[in-house]
Amino acid sequence: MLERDKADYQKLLYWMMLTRAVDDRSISLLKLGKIPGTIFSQKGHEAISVGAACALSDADVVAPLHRDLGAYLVRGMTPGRIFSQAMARVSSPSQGRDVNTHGMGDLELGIIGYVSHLPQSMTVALGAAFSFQYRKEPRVALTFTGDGASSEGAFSESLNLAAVLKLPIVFVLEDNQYAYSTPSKYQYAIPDLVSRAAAFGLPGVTVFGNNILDVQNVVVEAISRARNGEGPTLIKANTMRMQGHALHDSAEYVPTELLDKWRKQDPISNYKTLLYEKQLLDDQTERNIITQIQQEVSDGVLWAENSPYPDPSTLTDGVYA
Amino acid sequence: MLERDKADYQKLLYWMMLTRAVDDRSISLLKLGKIPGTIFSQKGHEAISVGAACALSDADVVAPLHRDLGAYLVRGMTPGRIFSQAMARVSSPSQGRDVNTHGMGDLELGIIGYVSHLPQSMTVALGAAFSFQYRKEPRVALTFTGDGASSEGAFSESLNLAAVLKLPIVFVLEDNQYAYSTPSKYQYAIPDLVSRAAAFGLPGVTVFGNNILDVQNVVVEAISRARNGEGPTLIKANTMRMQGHALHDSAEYVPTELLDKWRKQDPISNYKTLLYEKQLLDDQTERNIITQIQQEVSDGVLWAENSPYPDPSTLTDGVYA
Amino acid sequence: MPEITFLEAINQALRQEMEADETVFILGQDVGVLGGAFKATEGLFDEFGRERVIDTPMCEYAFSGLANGAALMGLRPVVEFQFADFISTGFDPIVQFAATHHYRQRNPLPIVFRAPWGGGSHAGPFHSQCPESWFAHTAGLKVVIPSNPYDAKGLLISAIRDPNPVIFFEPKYLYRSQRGEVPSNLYTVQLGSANITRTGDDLSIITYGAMVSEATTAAEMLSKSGISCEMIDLRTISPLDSEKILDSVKKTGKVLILHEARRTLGIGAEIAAIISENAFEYLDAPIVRVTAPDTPVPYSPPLENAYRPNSDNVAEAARRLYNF
Amino acid sequence: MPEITFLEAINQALRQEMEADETVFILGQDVGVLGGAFKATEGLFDEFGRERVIDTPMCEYAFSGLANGAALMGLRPVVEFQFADFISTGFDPIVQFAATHHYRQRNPLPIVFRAPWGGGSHAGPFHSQCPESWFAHTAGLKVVIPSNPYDAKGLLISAIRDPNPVIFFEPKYLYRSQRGEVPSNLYTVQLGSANITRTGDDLSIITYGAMVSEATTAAEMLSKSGISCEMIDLRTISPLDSEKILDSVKKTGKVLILHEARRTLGIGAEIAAIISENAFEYLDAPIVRVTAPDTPVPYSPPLENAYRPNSDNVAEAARRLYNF
Ligand SMILES: Cc1ncc(C[n+]2csc(CCOP(=O)(O)OP(=O)(O)O)c2C)c(N)n1
Ligand SMILES: Cc1ncc(C[n+]2csc(CCOP(=O)(O)OP(=O)(O)O)c2C)c(N)n1
Ligand SMILES: [Mg+2]
Ligand SMILES: [Mg+2]
Repeated sequence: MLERDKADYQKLLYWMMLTRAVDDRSISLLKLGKIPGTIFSQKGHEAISVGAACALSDADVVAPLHRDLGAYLVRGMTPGRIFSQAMARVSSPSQGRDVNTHGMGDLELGIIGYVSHLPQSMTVALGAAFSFQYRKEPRVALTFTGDGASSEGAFSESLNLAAVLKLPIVFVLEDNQYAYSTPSKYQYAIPDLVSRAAAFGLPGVTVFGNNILDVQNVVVEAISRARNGEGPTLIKANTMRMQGHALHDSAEYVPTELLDKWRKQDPISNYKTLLYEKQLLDDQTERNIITQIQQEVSDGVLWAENSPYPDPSTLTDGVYA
Repeated sequence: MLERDKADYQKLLYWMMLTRAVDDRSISLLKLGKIPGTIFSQKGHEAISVGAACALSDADVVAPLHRDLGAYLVRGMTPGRIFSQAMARVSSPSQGRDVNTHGMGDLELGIIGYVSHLPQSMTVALGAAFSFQYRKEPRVALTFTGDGASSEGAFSESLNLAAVLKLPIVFVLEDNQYAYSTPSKYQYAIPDLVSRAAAFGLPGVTVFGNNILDVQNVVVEAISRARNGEGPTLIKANTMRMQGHALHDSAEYVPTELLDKWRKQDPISNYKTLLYEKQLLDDQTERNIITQIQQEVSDGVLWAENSPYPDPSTLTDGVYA
Repeated sequence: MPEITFLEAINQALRQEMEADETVFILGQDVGVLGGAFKATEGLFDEFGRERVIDTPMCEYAFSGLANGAALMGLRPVVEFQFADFISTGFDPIVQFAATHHYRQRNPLPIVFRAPWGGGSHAGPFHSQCPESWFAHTAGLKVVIPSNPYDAKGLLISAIRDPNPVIFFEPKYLYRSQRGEVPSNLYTVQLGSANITRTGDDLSIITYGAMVSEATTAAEMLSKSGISCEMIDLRTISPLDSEKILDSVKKTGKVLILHEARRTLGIGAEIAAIISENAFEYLDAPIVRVTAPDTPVPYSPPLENAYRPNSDNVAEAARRLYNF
Repeated sequence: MPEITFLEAINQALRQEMEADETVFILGQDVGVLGGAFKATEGLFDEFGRERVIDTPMCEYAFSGLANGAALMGLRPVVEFQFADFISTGFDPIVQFAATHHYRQRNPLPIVFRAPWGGGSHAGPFHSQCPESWFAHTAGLKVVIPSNPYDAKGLLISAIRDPNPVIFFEPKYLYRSQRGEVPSNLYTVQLGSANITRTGDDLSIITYGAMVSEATTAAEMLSKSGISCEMIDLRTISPLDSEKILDSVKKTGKVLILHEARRTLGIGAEIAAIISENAFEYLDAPIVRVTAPDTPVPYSPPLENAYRPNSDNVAEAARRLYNF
């Protein structure tokens, strides 16, 4: 089991709060008309993306999805680069070519960018894991998927291929009960998606996705299995998407009672309470974290806003390597 | 449970023997150079395709695959039409346009032809089942798939969609231990494919695929569930492909001991022995069956050989309806 | 006649055909309660219920295949892909089964695969694609892309009634930005028939989809400089209305083809080939293609604006062509 | 130089590149113990073991995606589709990820997706396809189709070494029917460069793959009637070698394009468009396309023989063109 000191506990809080702050600021930027595209809501998912990413070692690789802002941050992508991606600037990871978290990869940070077609990241992560096995490197690939994407053929093919090749990979399924407007009962006909794991020959673990300590614990364990050559794991993290699918979606199809219930389970405020209870956090430290985050976010926005748009003359550059 | 009289028992034997006779004659025709393409070996699969097809009612629909020659015959496709398809004649179900069992559909017989891309027939059969449900007709769709095709995304998507929509459909998975040259252990990492059913929310049943009575029994049961609105079933029928993948494949990758073991389990000769034991068959009846089959096969070959090739001037006809 | 948006025209076609023919049903992701990502199916769930407006799981392969089977049994499925970009996930059932079935088996296969299509809204490489060439190259499919509300409704009704699989792409850029007069009753616009939206003598502009309005703007600008353009709105991309194309070329002798899709093997390539095979002697100048370049669709506005042809590009190219 | 078959040339390229570069590995269905459905990978499993020659489960989507990830991490996957027809099942990872990755993310993505391709062996609609247009229309992919053993080996080696995803189609009709001299060492044939296999003055025949030998036969027949053909074997379909194409057209003024793929939006369409845009003034006659018709590939020999162009069709069309 993972040992954590006070700083570790606080770091997890810091990353989740940073994730939310970047998300909140992105929403404001969108409303101010500074983001030409849209952005995906992150609220409810912070403990999963941060907890899982914090379980990785530097040499490992992650392929995050559209609810995994936290994973980008933990791996070292700065808020400035994230804002500049949304704001379509040339300084962004895709040089303004890809939208929001899509194509927000940076191999130097061990981040593989995704394409929209869900859950194609699973297959790409398979390949990263394969390359580690091929070269006999003790590295692991981790990727995410959603409850909805579990109905796609690519999901099943990926579990199967990972199990057959015994690849060092961890799949984190973020079960937020909806795929856009489609609730689980119209997506699948089983009580619990985690049973898919056994049907393809890999262990399946369920975790409460709003508890970052639990998330990190199970991911650490799965990673150590993978690193020891014991193959892939599917982790299902239960949560609830607390806003619309993307920012344009008012999500009237979600019953208010459901949201009310989950609002009490906020991954950040609950964790903060826990830290106070266990005396792992005090007012001053919290204020420091908040100040630091505010600074980072403002610096990031400034940096992004000062970054130029791509030059139209570069339009056709780089189609081929 | 299904009640059978003597004639029923004999009919099953007849269909299996006819299947083998058509297969054997096709092999000769191929060797004689009378078939421009190739054909898929059927040996070992007769009890599955015949047993399953005999469980259907006339109004039901079947989407057979490349090992399901028996199902075509049971549904009323004549040996002549089957030979003429292999021999690329205009009198064939595809008018000479499709090869061997591919595209050998005939909706009047309730047969949907397949395309090569495995296991796409599962998705097409979903649609037939959907139409029955839509129109509230008490009809059922049945289709086949292979152990290898179970790794394709289309397999999982189909099980899931069938379960979610609770469609009146039966999937028969013919587990013949190989997908072309690839044995099960490189195809999947679980002890038994039937467990996939539960992972998508439908019942899974295993049956010994070389025992036609068992096959028919489980399929009858699954069909009656489907007809009663209780949804889909996955049936896994265990068998062994007794020849190469197709006729050009010498299948040296299959251990001889495995074949020797399964040779003792021949679905036809074992069934025949059983009928003799239970006095449901006598020498004279068997001779009559053989004679009848020989006649049908010879007539069929003759009919096919006398049928013209398609006229090249028709090449572009019928691209659109 | 009432003025409605492009989106309302689509919605009306679906509703009225479903009322008129109970074999018509809709399936796709979020088409039910949500009414689709763009609200094209809004209200249909309430009117026709879950039996006829089906929110599928995420499985483009299986639900496209389901449509194949349902059509074989006499239903008329209308499949929605959430974006045209996701049609590649359901590619196999369309290009392998649907496209080839009638040729091999002679059963009609009436299906519409529809999707919001094209760029201009800064939605990035995976929500802006124009994949019509993949399907136009695949024998056995019809491909339709309307340019205005009237055609959208009439063509969609024709597509639903057609006995063949039809790929029906809707320029989402026009969904709410374009209004037009649309009869409130059921009517059809014939598939396979291009529309001469403007007659002229100096050159022919051949285009479709959202580019029709760019071309119209350009033609108006050009007419002020005394350049008279004939304009062809293809409406059906496959099969192409070669007759109208060739007639126009024979009249004007100069051709400009305009599309939002990538250049290489875009529809313009086939049109250029047809013309240079069949109207060679009538050509007075090189055939000009104004298209997007051979890149993915970039997100950033300055890039996407440079990527996507506009009326200025058209006017400029047309002037050069006129002066050739 | 030793004479070997087309198939042996492929096999040699794979073996020698795997010996030279340990990041190269092979994956696909039945590529291991069986050595592939056509034996292109024969012996490689014995030499390199299961680590580098991987029999995958049946999952074109996942194994193509795996190749994407492995290439990102610096390996050089060579993916085999059992037939080119099955590349549509792995379509998404190729056209959405592989094709766009460098444009969006600037990492090299060295992958070869190879497959036995084309017709002529009465294998029916699903084992005879020529799907190159789907990929040539998709920006970011290279598409290569060799016509002879020498090029096959040299182009495959170049494809493996290229930092981009390459679709590599092998005319299976030639696998055993065509022999040629092939150096036993490692050598490359440059991607993107067409081959003028015959110089001539009267007309240009532009083709690729198995049709090159039909064109050669035709050119020989024609030369006996005093018609001198220039012949271009494209070798790389995307990006096209426009320069060599245009140079030849400028010389001869008459163009015949020949391919085994369907007509509409086949590669011939793009070539015709490029020529009619860029060498219009040099053309002395309509551009002629000799291609398969817009149908699935039929099985029956009389149909398939009518479907697939041959030297007689070429010669006849060339004569008409010559006499224009
Ligand atoms: C193949 C494919 N089809 C459709 C979409 C459009 N789409 C984007 S996100 C989404 C819902 C995803 O649901 P889920 O996997 O549960 O993830 P969540 O958004 O809930 O985190 C859909 C349908 C897509 N991205 N990919
Ligand atoms: C999508 C797809 N990929 C590859 C093939 C080529 N192929 C034809 S049959 C076959 C093996 C099928 O194995 P299985 O499903 O076990 O059925 P079996 O042939 O053993 O009855 C393969 C790989 C195919 N038909 N479809
Ligand atoms: Mg979800
Ligand atoms: Mg098998």
